[in-house]
Amino acid sequence: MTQSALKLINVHKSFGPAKIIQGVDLDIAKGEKHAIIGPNGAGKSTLFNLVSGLYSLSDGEVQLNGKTISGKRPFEINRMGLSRSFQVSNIFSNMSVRENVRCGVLWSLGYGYSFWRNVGNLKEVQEKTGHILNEVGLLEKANLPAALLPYADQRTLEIAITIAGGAEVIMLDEPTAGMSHSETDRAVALIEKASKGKTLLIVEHDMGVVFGLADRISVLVYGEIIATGKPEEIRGDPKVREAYLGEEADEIEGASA
Amino acid sequence: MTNIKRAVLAATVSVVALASAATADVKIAFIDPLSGPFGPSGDAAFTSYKLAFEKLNAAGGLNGEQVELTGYDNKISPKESLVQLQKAIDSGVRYVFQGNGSSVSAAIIDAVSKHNARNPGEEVLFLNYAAVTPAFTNEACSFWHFRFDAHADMKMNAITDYILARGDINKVYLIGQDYVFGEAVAAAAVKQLGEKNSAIEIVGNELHPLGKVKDFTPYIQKIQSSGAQAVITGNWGQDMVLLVKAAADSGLTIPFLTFYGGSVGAVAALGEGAMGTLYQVNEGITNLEASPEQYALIEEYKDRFPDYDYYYHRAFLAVDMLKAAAEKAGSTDPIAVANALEGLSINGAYGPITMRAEDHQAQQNLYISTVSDDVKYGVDNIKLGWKLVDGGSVSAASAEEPTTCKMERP
Amino acid sequence: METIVFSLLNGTIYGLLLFMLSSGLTLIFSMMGVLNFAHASFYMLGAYCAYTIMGVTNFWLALLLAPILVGAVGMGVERWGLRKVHANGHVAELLFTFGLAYLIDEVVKIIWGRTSVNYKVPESLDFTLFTLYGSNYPAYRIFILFVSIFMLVSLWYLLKKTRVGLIIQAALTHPHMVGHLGHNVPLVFMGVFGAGCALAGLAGVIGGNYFITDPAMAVQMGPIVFVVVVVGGLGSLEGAFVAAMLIGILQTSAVSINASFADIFGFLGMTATSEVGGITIASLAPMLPFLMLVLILIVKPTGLMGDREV
Amino acid sequence: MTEVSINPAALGPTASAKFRERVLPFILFGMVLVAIPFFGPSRTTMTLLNHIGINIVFALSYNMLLGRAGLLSFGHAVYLGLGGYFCVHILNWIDAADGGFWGNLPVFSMPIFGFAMGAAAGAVIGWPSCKRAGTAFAMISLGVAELMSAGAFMFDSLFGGEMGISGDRMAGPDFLGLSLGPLADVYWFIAFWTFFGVVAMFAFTRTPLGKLSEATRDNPERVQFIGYNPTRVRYLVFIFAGAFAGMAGGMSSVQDEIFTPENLSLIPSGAILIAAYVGGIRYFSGPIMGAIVMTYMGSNLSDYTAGWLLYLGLMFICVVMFVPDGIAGLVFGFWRGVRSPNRSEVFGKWAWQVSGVVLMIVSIIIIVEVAFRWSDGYGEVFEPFGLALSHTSILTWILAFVPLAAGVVLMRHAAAKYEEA
Repeated sequence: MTQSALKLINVHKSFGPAKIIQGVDLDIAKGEKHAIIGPNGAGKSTLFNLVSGLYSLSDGEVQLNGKTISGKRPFEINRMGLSRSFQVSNIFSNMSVRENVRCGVLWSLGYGYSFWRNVGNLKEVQEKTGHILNEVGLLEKANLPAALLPYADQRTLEIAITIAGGAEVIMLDEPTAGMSHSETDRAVALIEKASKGKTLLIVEHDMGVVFGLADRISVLVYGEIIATGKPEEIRGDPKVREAYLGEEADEIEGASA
Repeated sequence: MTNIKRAVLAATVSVVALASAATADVKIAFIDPLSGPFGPSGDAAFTSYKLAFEKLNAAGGLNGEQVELTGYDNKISPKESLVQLQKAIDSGVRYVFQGNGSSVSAAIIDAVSKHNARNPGEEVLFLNYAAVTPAFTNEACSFWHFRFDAHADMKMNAITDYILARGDINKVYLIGQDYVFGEAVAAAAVKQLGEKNSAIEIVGNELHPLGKVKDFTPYIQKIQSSGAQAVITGNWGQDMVLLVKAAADSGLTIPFLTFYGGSVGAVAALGEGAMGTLYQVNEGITNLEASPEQYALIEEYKDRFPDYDYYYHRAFLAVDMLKAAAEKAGSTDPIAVANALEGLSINGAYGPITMRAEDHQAQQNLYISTVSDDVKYGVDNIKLGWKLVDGGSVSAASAEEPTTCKMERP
Repeated sequence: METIVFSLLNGTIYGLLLFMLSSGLTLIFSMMGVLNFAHASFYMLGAYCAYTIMGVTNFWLALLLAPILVGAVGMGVERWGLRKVHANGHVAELLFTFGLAYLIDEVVKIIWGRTSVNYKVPESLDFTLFTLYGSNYPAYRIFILFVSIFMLVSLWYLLKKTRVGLIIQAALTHPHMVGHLGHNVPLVFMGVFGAGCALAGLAGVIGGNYFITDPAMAVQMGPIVFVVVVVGGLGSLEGAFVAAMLIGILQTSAVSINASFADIFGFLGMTATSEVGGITIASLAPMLPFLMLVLILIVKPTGLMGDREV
Repeated sequence: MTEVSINPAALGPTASAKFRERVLPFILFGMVLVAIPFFGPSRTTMTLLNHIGINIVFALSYNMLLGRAGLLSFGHAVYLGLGGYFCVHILNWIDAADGGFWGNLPVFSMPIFGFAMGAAAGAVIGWPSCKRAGTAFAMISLGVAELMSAGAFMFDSLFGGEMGISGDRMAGPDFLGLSLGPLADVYWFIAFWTFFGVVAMFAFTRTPLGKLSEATRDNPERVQFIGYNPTRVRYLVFIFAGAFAGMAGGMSSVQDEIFTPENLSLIPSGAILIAAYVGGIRYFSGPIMGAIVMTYMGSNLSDYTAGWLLYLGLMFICVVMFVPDGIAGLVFGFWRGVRSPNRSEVFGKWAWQVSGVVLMIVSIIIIVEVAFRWSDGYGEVFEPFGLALSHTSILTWILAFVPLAAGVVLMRHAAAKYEEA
């Protein structure tokens, strides 16, 4: 095994008496594309929030590139090289698309909280912003207000902001939720392109996306990981079939196609 | 049709009114709060000046020149006052009346001095009718400032003399608003009582926040447990009304010797409880013996402005003095009038008034009065009114205080 | 001893009045998220309406009618004002009530004049109930005590024992849930806003003649009411009650403390003639609530007993 | 794919657009400032202009919080006040000094000291306040304002009690030949610093921190995940807002030469909130327009009517309810309408709306003025254009309510007619 990029050790989270995450262990190698699936309410988003620092852990530890990040605040974790997207569009709605991405770029280029520079004159920033907009295909809409973008474009912008900082570990929370088939295809292509050479952790409901994208898959049910493995291993796992009753199980079956 | 007729008529009237206004030769500004929470205080005085100047114009004006009085609303802010002052000066005003709030007066004194120094030939006079911080006619005196009200030390002098004369008061409680004016009042009381009779004990000396106390009962309880036999206060406005109201509610019936018991609404709020407990000291009350002309004036005022009572006697005095000074100077030029005002003496309805030359502080009789139901004129539209107390008449000579003013004349 | 007894008694009454005012605001704030800047203006309206009604009929009718009238005005404001602004977010709502406070102040001045009105304690209640340590205790204060407690109990009963109360309680802690229960949310909002204003109006009816009825009464009471609501905690009537009593008693008793900073910090060499040393505890009384406000918001933003952050 | 059709580096506006949008307005603004004295304004106008200048800087600094960072403050005057107080003290030190640093300091530099003091105050007070946003922040600012203005009365040596502290702007050496005695000198002083402040605050919006402050306003949660601490962003913006408010205080210390504790209170804070909001907080130029209109109204409206506070309240409520983008929103909306392709339709709608609004305003003015005169009880009668409108005349009631009803009908008609469009 290569060195792990993200490592979860015995992670617990409870809200009052409700135990949402009950001892999750996960080891994601550098460059791996890892997907987390599981039925609704399994705690996938909670897990994301724990890793990215939005929630604090009740117990356990999270490591990024061998360094402990649990207990740190989201922006500190982000600066250490972990970036995430959100399930619902979480963009800066009153700013233009270009400004959205530009904000995502600033910290990584070392401009911090500076108030003595004109963003318009920062060549590096402009170039990187343009590059990312180009990569995600929003170049032509760069000067539109973000709030006026169509839904699929907002999701794309969400991903663009997430990758803008150049983080090595990228976490995407249901990036294709609510998209049509053709939009999903485009999004998957974008994700593949954007995560080239990076570590990717993705939560997704669309099994086609999951099985097409992931190197390994973990199945989260009731706050516990019941199986981790390569896509073909997961597909055949009886415990997974048990957890996914009915239709969705079939979906997993058929997702290899 | 009638409407059109009426419109034409009204238009004619307004043209005539404009024309008559255009004949005004002397412009006078009244700068005080005319709106907002302190609006009533300013408005009560403004109405007095309105009437006084109407009468002056009807009687031939200021040295033969007609006077136009304009009200400027300063929202009782020193800063806004300076804006309004600037506006007034620019429209040709050379005389400014103001009185509410010592902070405003201080700002105007300062601004007028600066203006007069920076713009020779366009001098402006400040006629202060109510701001009573002693400093204005002592260490901070100015040639451009004249005060027509007795200052805090003089009023306190009358009050302490009255306490001594009564003889039944040995323990006094001081309560006031926590700011420069309240502190000055308390200091004056301590000093004067100490000098005049060390047997009188000051059992409490309290300053409460300005305009913030809603229930004075705790203060009243402190006064009660101190065993005080009288309370001295410089409170004004709502702080005045609420203080005496709380006292009445708690059954505290000792005398309250005040500067501003005559504030609009105080007597009404207290009702009959005010009789024999609420005292004020000022330059004259409506129920003093006076000439028929004075009675007519009081009635005319009440008739014209039913919301208020004839309270600002000094407003009428100030206008009379201005008139006399202009005639004496034979001019309406501010410097000439200022020089004429120095040492000028006229006879007012309740006694003579003299403008002391060395500090520009008016010297006049002071009267201590209390509330009674046996009066000619009530206040606040009820039958209670102010009545002179026995031995409450203080002559100008005995009310006089020395000054430390070193006047710098131009 | 007597100082303590009087402070407690007066503090309790002041606290109860504060609670009556702030309970309405807590309801409004918790459910609708609107920090109603004009709440104290409704308190003022209550006092003025009572004054007018009392002039025509009597105090008891005023006690009944004035709050209803004020509540109706409140409902109108919600229906034709706040509801329109709602879409623009909480800041717009807050600013709307901010402007409304200006407006009510001015309208009151037009209708009732710029000076205080002579709104008196009714004669049937204007007597000395008992004498304590040589000081008379007016019956009207005890009357305030009783009205407040009656209101407190009724409110408690309404919230805990009736169906409407259960809905409101649910909405207090989970404002988004009401819609799912199948209730007409705008109607519930309008009702709550009206009821909150009516409570403020009631406080005005019995507070207006206890203190003074003038156009400045809203401005003076306004900030304190916020303090009570925020210190008490969002969504918590109990918290508002505790905070109101705390502030009532604290403010009243601080006045009776003669100590100055020099007395307290004298061991540090501070003298009474120095500027800081001369400050007395009594003169700090009106500042205490705001100090509490700032500290609470920084240290415990859920307030004393609330379960949500402001 | 359009991958290479656009050069990513040249995404921003073209040089000419930049000039048109970011440089030209300032050149015009500067030219107006320079041109004004050549029209020979009266002293009153000068004073008004000077106050407008101060309020422009103050309102813009306020909008750094409300419009740009989404922080609603009820205590922004605290920073103007502290900056101003500091400068008045310096004026007195200059006056008292015999050479040395203070003796050689031109009064012209006051706003720099105000800026520093405002920043310092912002740094101290902002530290606890900025830990919270939203309503909690608003309440903290309210509490701080109350504490400051009450506390100021306790420290006479610093704040001068209710009298405040005054200074003399003619103290110290002249600068650029300005003695600052005559109002015309003060005008140049104010114009210089207003221009400087406006440019500096516009420049601030273009910095990384300025952009981040907008991002934090829109979505503080997301800001955390692009590597920024929203609390830190707010805190830094708060310091700058305090600093520019302090600068306005420094300008005010020279214009008015006096500061009183009430300058710290809720009243001026509320006034600047209204000015910024009425102007339009979403536009950079909004607070400038708001400051101009509100300063003019606050100073002159009270000359025409006793009901100026009522009009102010009504206007504010109307802006909040119907024109949330403020005056700037109207101005830019008009500009867009003029340039839009279906101009005639837009104009048609406006014609309906404007006539409706005018009718309603006529009604409201009549109602308010008649009510005020009735309330005063002096028997004065409102006589617009020679029409005597007493509260007992039927004509009054007709004039008061018929236009109001007609206006409402017109507005509804406009809304219905152009809804589909």
